Amino acid sequence: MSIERDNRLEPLIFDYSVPGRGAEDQWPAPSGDAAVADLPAALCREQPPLLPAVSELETVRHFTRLSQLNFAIDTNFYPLGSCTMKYNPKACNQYAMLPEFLARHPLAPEAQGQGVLECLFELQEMLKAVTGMQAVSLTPMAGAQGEFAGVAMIRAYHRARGDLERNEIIVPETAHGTNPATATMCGWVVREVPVDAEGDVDVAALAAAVGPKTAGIMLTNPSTLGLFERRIEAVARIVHDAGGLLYYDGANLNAILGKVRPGDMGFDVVHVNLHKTFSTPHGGGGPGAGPVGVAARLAPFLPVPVVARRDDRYCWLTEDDLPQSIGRLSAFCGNVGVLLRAYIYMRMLGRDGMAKVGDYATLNANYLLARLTRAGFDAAYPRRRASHEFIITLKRQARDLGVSAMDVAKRLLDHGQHAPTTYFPLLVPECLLIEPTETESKAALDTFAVAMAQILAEAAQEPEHVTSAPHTMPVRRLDDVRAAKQLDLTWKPAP
Amino acid sequence: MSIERDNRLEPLIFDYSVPGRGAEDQWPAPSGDAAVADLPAALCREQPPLLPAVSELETVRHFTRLSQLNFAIDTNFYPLGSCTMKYNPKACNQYAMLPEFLARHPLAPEAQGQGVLECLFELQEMLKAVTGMQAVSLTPMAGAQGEFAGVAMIRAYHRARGDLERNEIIVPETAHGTNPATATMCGWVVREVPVDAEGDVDVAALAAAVGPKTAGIMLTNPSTLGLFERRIEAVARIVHDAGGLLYYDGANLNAILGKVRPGDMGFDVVHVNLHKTFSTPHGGGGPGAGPVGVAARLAPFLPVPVVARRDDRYCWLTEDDLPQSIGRLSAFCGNVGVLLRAYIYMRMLGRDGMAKVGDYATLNANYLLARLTRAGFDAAYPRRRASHEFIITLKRQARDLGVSAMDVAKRLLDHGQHAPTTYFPLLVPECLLIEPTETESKAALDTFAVAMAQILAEAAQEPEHVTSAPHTMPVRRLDDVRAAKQLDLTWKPAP
Amino acid sequence: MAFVPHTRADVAAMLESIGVESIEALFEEIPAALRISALEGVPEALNEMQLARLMSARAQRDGRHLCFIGAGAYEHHIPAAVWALATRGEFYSAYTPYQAEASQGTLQLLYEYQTMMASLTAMEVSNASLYDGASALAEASLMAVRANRRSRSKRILVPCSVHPHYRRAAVAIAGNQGLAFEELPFADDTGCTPVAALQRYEREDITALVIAQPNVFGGLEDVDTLTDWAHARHALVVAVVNPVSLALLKPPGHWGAKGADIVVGEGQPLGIPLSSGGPYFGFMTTRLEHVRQMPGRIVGRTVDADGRAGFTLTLQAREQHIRRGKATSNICTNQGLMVTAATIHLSLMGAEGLRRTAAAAHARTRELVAALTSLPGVRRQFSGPVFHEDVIGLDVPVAPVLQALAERGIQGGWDLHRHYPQLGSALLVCATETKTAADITRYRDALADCLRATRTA
Amino acid sequence: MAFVPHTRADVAAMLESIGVESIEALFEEIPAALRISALEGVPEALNEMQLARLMSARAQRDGRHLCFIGAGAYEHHIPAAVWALATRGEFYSAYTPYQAEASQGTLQLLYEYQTMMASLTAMEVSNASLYDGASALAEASLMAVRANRRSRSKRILVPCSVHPHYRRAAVAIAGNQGLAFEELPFADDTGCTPVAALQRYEREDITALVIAQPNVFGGLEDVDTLTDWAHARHALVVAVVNPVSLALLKPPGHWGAKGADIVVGEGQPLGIPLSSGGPYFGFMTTRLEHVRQMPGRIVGRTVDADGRAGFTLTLQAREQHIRRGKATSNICTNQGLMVTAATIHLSLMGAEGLRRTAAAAHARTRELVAALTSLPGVRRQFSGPVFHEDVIGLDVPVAPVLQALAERGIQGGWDLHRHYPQLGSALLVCATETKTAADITRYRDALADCLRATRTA
Ligand SMILES: Cc1ncc(COP(=O)(O)O)c(C=O)c1O
Ligand SMILES: Cc1ncc(COP(=O)(O)O)c(C=O)c1O
Repeated sequence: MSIERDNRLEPLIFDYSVPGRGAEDQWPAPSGDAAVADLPAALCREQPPLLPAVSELETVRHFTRLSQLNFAIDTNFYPLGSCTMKYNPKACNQYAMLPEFLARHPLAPEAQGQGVLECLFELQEMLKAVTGMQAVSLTPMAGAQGEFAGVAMIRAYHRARGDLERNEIIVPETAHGTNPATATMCGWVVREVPVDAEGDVDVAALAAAVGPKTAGIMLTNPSTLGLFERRIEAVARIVHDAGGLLYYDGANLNAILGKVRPGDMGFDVVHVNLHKTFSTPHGGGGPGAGPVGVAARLAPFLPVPVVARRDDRYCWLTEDDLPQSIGRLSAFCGNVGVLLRAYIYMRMLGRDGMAKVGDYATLNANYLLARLTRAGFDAAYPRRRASHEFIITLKRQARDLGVSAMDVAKRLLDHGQHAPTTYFPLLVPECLLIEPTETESKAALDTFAVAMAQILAEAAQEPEHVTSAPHTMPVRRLDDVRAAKQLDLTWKPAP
Repeated sequence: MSIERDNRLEPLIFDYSVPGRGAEDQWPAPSGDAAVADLPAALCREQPPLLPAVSELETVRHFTRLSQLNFAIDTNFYPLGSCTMKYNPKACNQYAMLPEFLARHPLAPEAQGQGVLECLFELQEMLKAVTGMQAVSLTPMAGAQGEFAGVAMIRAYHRARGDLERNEIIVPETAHGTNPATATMCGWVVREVPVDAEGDVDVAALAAAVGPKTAGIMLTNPSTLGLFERRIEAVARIVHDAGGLLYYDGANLNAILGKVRPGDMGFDVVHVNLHKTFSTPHGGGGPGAGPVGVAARLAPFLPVPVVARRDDRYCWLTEDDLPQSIGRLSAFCGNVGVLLRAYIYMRMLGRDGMAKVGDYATLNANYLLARLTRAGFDAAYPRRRASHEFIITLKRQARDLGVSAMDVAKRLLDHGQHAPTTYFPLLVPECLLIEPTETESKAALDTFAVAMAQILAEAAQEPEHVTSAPHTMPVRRLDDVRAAKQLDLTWKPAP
Repeated sequence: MAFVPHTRADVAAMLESIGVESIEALFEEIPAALRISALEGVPEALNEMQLARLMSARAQRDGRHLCFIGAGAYEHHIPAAVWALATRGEFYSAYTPYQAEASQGTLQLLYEYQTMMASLTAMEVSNASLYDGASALAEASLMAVRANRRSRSKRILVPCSVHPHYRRAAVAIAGNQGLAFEELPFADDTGCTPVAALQRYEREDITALVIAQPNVFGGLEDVDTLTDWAHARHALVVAVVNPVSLALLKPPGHWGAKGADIVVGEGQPLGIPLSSGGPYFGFMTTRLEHVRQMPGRIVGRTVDADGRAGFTLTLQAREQHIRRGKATSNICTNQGLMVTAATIHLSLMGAEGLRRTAAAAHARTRELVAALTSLPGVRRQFSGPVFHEDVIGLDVPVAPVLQALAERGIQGGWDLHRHYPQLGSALLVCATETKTAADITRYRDALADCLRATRTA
Repeated sequence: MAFVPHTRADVAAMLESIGVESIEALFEEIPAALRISALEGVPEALNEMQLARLMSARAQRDGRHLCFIGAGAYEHHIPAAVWALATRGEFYSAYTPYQAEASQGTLQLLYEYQTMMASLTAMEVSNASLYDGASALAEASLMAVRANRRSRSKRILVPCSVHPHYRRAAVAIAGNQGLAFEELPFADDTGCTPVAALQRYEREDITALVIAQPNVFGGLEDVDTLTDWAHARHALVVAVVNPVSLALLKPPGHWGAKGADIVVGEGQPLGIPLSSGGPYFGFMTTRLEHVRQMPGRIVGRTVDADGRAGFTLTLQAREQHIRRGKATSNICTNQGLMVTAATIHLSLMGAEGLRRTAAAAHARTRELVAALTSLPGVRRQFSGPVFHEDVIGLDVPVAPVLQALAERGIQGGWDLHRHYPQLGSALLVCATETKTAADITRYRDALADCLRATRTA
């Protein structure tokens, strides 16, 4: 097995580096020392940076080989809960990367960007339709920044009304980590409310928590438990009655696309994760885009710039046009290339396709849940319908067999299945949050269910084989503790 | 190991197929039966073809996974002799695939193709410069078709002069299989001449072979033995004196690029393998391009079309302009997209880069030969300089250790090295024809040499491990005999 | 430059290991008189940035136009996934899968391709590609001579309704081996090959009959009758077909009582961009009994040492690298990457997508023809059904009209005058599924304009 | 549509397995009153063919122009290899490498990236990206507040010569946590921050000083003096730098006696297309002592169960998914794919390529400025050295001139009027290595033309 692993592992790019080598075809001709002689010596660099000196072939080969060490949607089923790992259509990438789009400078004249602005304007309109909101800004660069824009608008709203007391944001205990982190970032005090045994927000606790200090609540629905918050109307009433606003974390919009809209549920502000619901690439960690939609009363506070149409011309509105705006969240106008990808995807889905997304994401989740429960796994909320995702808990297996959720996750890799999200939400012990998405076939779900069943059998018969998994990846299980203790964050040349 | 292999293997695309499924976004809207009602029923298809019914994600995943089962230049050292597996620059692909180039119809007006025609014209000019010939046609679609064009022009030339006796083409016994095959295809009788112990053509035998029936000779220089034909001037003289013409098989041009030109060696007609010397992709078996260059006396016979410039306008010359042409070898004008890639590559190399190709291809081959001989391998022609490639023979190892050239080739795969060409040229027993190309680094050659040395050691100690190799590929050694005996050439659905 | 990774130190170490002083010394065996010092005719190098700008400028000069030309190369929708996958380095930069164990990706793909093409044409076996449709016809003719043991004449009947470029390529490639291509006329009214044209060959030794469906005019030949006629006389039938049309039209394997014997065609419509004419690929399928006469590579499924299924090149004894002068063809490098793209394309299309494409192209062409012939002085040249091309007769010369259309951004079709002067002013037009009603109207209006201008000029 | 692979039979089997009658039944928990029936505001679906045509038309409408705008986003040569590799499905369609063993490709790449960025900035550690340069400045400010234990003021000094968009983003993002951004004026003659401007803060509690090098005017600040001033007062130094400039300019780690403490900037110049403003990426490096205050993901090298080296996300206790409300930032999804591209880009450039790029951009900008200021009424606004941007003063309003240039296909620069009205008619211009002498001449001639036209109008 050693030669096998050796062949799959790839040295560092620095290991290929030899002084004097380089991909010269990529470099401009040397300018000569005279060209930079006007730069004061005191402001100049003395030692060149430690960048690899490698040929173009070495670069191509290195990164091609590295890429092959990844699981990805394009290679494996990837049911990472809360992340909506659906198919990323190749068309979205190809047509967002047309040469004219790529070459356009963000500060180029609007007259020389009517094509891209028209796409963005129509994207804003579609997002309004999809969320049931009245106005949209596309600038937030990921979900967390969308959240930030949302709670910052809530702040600006209260401030604008002279309501300066409110300093608390309520967050259910199941919330994604970005929600409390965002609230803090925005200067709010975070107040957690519990969920009940069935996974719904504890309405009584919520009623007790709200008051004159309540700025608003951050909620995702379906929640991170994969459950539709059934008492959403009551929640909205309680918060609104207390003078607070409702913020919708759109990370789970995929579940309800075309079925129910945050605006209709009573939310005042929404962000949408385009890299989830609208299938822009996850890119090994991004880029995303987190446009925000708002009810009319929050529209003056939208982050700038926003695209407007004036007499068939499209233009950007800035701080000058929206003086109450919470301001700019990026140097230019957010992740335009990501927005174009989402635009393309949404145009290809169209009205009917959107409804299909919600339908089949939900069907797939409930089917896989049914199969897994039948195979002997415990649903965290067995009496509830799954939304687009669901949780199983391995508490019983951990206790009886000594096999943890992490062990099962690692062993899944050996079966060619990317692991679900592990240990989130924190509320459920030994949990796996499983989100198949609508683009996976029944056969793919069946294969996953079979792998899970096999692992369960193995856990009973040969638990060490599970607890020491993975066995077939390029590396075996990695030592995270050592990683954090003996920090090795950059390569250093041998002295 | 079984789960490991299972994960890497990929089912057939048909295994994913389920009636009713499909990548609908790729289809036009249905036209309805009325749209085709005018087609006579007797001319219509009754049963739909057996094409997979799969989703776009399944398609993407399937072919992505399949691709990962290949060794390629982008992933591994690939010293396949005679094939010049050098780096294929990404720029060549990107700029040959600009949307305007891809969308242009071959029969579109020349006025709407001046950009592409200018590239092709300049490519013709550069090929003339590189080969030392007087005129070039770009249409042949691979080396073998270039050969065909070459010998067909020789035929047309003799015929045009009323010289109808000549019906023999001379070919050295070391020639690539396409040479005799081409000669036959062109209606010639093939006459083989031997090479001497040092690998040069046996001049005496050649002198004896030529005569009034001699139409010409097909030669590559350096030869397929990786040796420069030292007596090329004598060879040319003998053939010319006998009234024959010399055809140059350009598959090995990489070795001498910028050093010596076929035209100067006395050749009358040349083909160039753009997919070898000029780095257009090998594509898992093609497409290639095999432009032909000729001395002035053969120019009237060039295959059409040919690009010409007339008053700063570029146009195609056809049969009407070149009435003595051997004709058309393709429906349109050959593999234009491949020609564009070669054009880009040649412009990026430029005059000096071309000379570097010959230099470093030769340096790499001689260095690797030196390392391998030192490691205990036998050069087939130990007293000769290698050109861009060289042969080692494992005759001794086969006899002493029972390990064949094929075994070594297969074991190399386990080391992450693509095997050299095996058992060609037929003349040398148990041979490996090794062509590193100029784009590989010394480190890559060293790694290969180390792997070879290890295999040699292993062959002595543990020969079964070599003879049963490969062990780490997705499949183990395949049964070729069964493949040819129990023909299974298409998948059939279970009855 | 030259993508050479060597450093000075590398070179020094390598020369020392070889035992020479300089790289120059490695060329000592080349006669000094032959050596050149520089390649004068080659310009100085451009770096990639300069190159990118040059190529972008040239591409923009060529521009994008509304194209109604067909004649053997067709504008179809190509899914973005096709080339995103086909240009992956593992496909793009691999070569012929000589080392099967390290090339299962390409090999399995080819096996899938063979299956698809065999089924599309209703034949039993397929090769892994030839260069293009025209050269494939030449190869099929040579193959027919080898396969038809009952014929010695090497006479191949080829209707004039077969694409003239195909006929010329067949002669150029196969003519030198003594094959005689004899032309059959087409009927004035239909543009198709009348069975009557065959009467004079009734009692002759004919090796093969070529049948193009659709023919170069877009028209549909009476394939059953022609096939049966040939078989009755022990001639083989070589079918030349458009692969997209086969989603609608009877596949050659079902022509007549026994089906065609060898099927070839241009693979371009299956996901390959127009690209000024190539690279495309030729496909070829046949019956199992003829497989050993087939040119080109073939992939077979077999088992490995553990008994697992795997794929490998097979029947290589037909090929030049084994059989040399006696091989079925000289072809070596084929059009692998194009076949990779086509296999992906066919997977995305499936039978239903391909059928919709064919039907839409058929419908669009009929709409186009109806729109154009609604203009005065414009008529259909032939009667009878067509697939997705048709011949339009004008009452003025075609060339100036085409040029006027081009100036309006419309590429109006292929002028048939050069190859079929007997048709007068005839224009071959094509509309695939890529054309909209608005495109067709735009063409019609522009044509009306140009005709008016030409007539008054 | 919707890329859903389900057949009717699949759906039936799945519903049966779940034990419900219809998909609709799966939504029974949603209050009926909230349900909608259709998304009126969303248009009907386009298939990919229609979509392709729509997008191509829009792209062509935007066209291609000769661009001399910089101001935070720069046109550089991007090797074809960069995006050919970065868009490989294994990079493009993977997510944050939560399962390290199945994500070694992304993880190792990020480790290589961290190494490159740390070295480029001469700092010890790097994160794996933030959203963009502007938001990175906001994050750096927040980080400085956490990291500077000796300061309680949360006051951050920011020169007005820092890009106005960056300053606004910093306020918008970090302002709500009580950070006070106080602006430092720039010198009229140089456009740089004079040390004199700092005098009034001599005895104040300042948390951090921001220094942009080059500044928004392209000018070079006296980074050593400013850095030492800050450190002498226990303020941290937050550097905002252009990564390409660092091939020529002193890296922040070497500013003054001790070096900057936190370095951020816009990664776009490292292989990321302009794309109307994004996606780009923000980079951040710092000293090891501050690593636990750093926001964003970090990759570490460790060993596996066999003792082999491998890579994994580390120090996750800083992050929101562990620390929630106490995390160093709310960032989760970052700009991974952009960093993938940048890492490939930096590998191809190496130190020498990056230096040549920087030097060429510097030289081209000087040539441009020389050419433009050779025209009457055109002058340099500031004295002093610049990197690859400069401010041009005109004697007529900038906006109509820019518009006239645009009509000639030239994007002439960024009008500074809105953010710096005190400068009068000032235009920020930039020429990178992508511009040729001919381009510069074309700009100069067009400007001469436009100025003439404006003056006579
Ligand atoms: C429920 C939930 N909320 C918020 C986020 C944050 O989104 P992003 O990662 O785009 O910042 C995520 C995803 O990671 C999420 O799953
Ligand atoms: C020496 C030699 N001649 C001719 C050829 C034929 O070229 P092609 O494969 O392009 O037809 C080859 C390569 O395969 C070759 O190596």
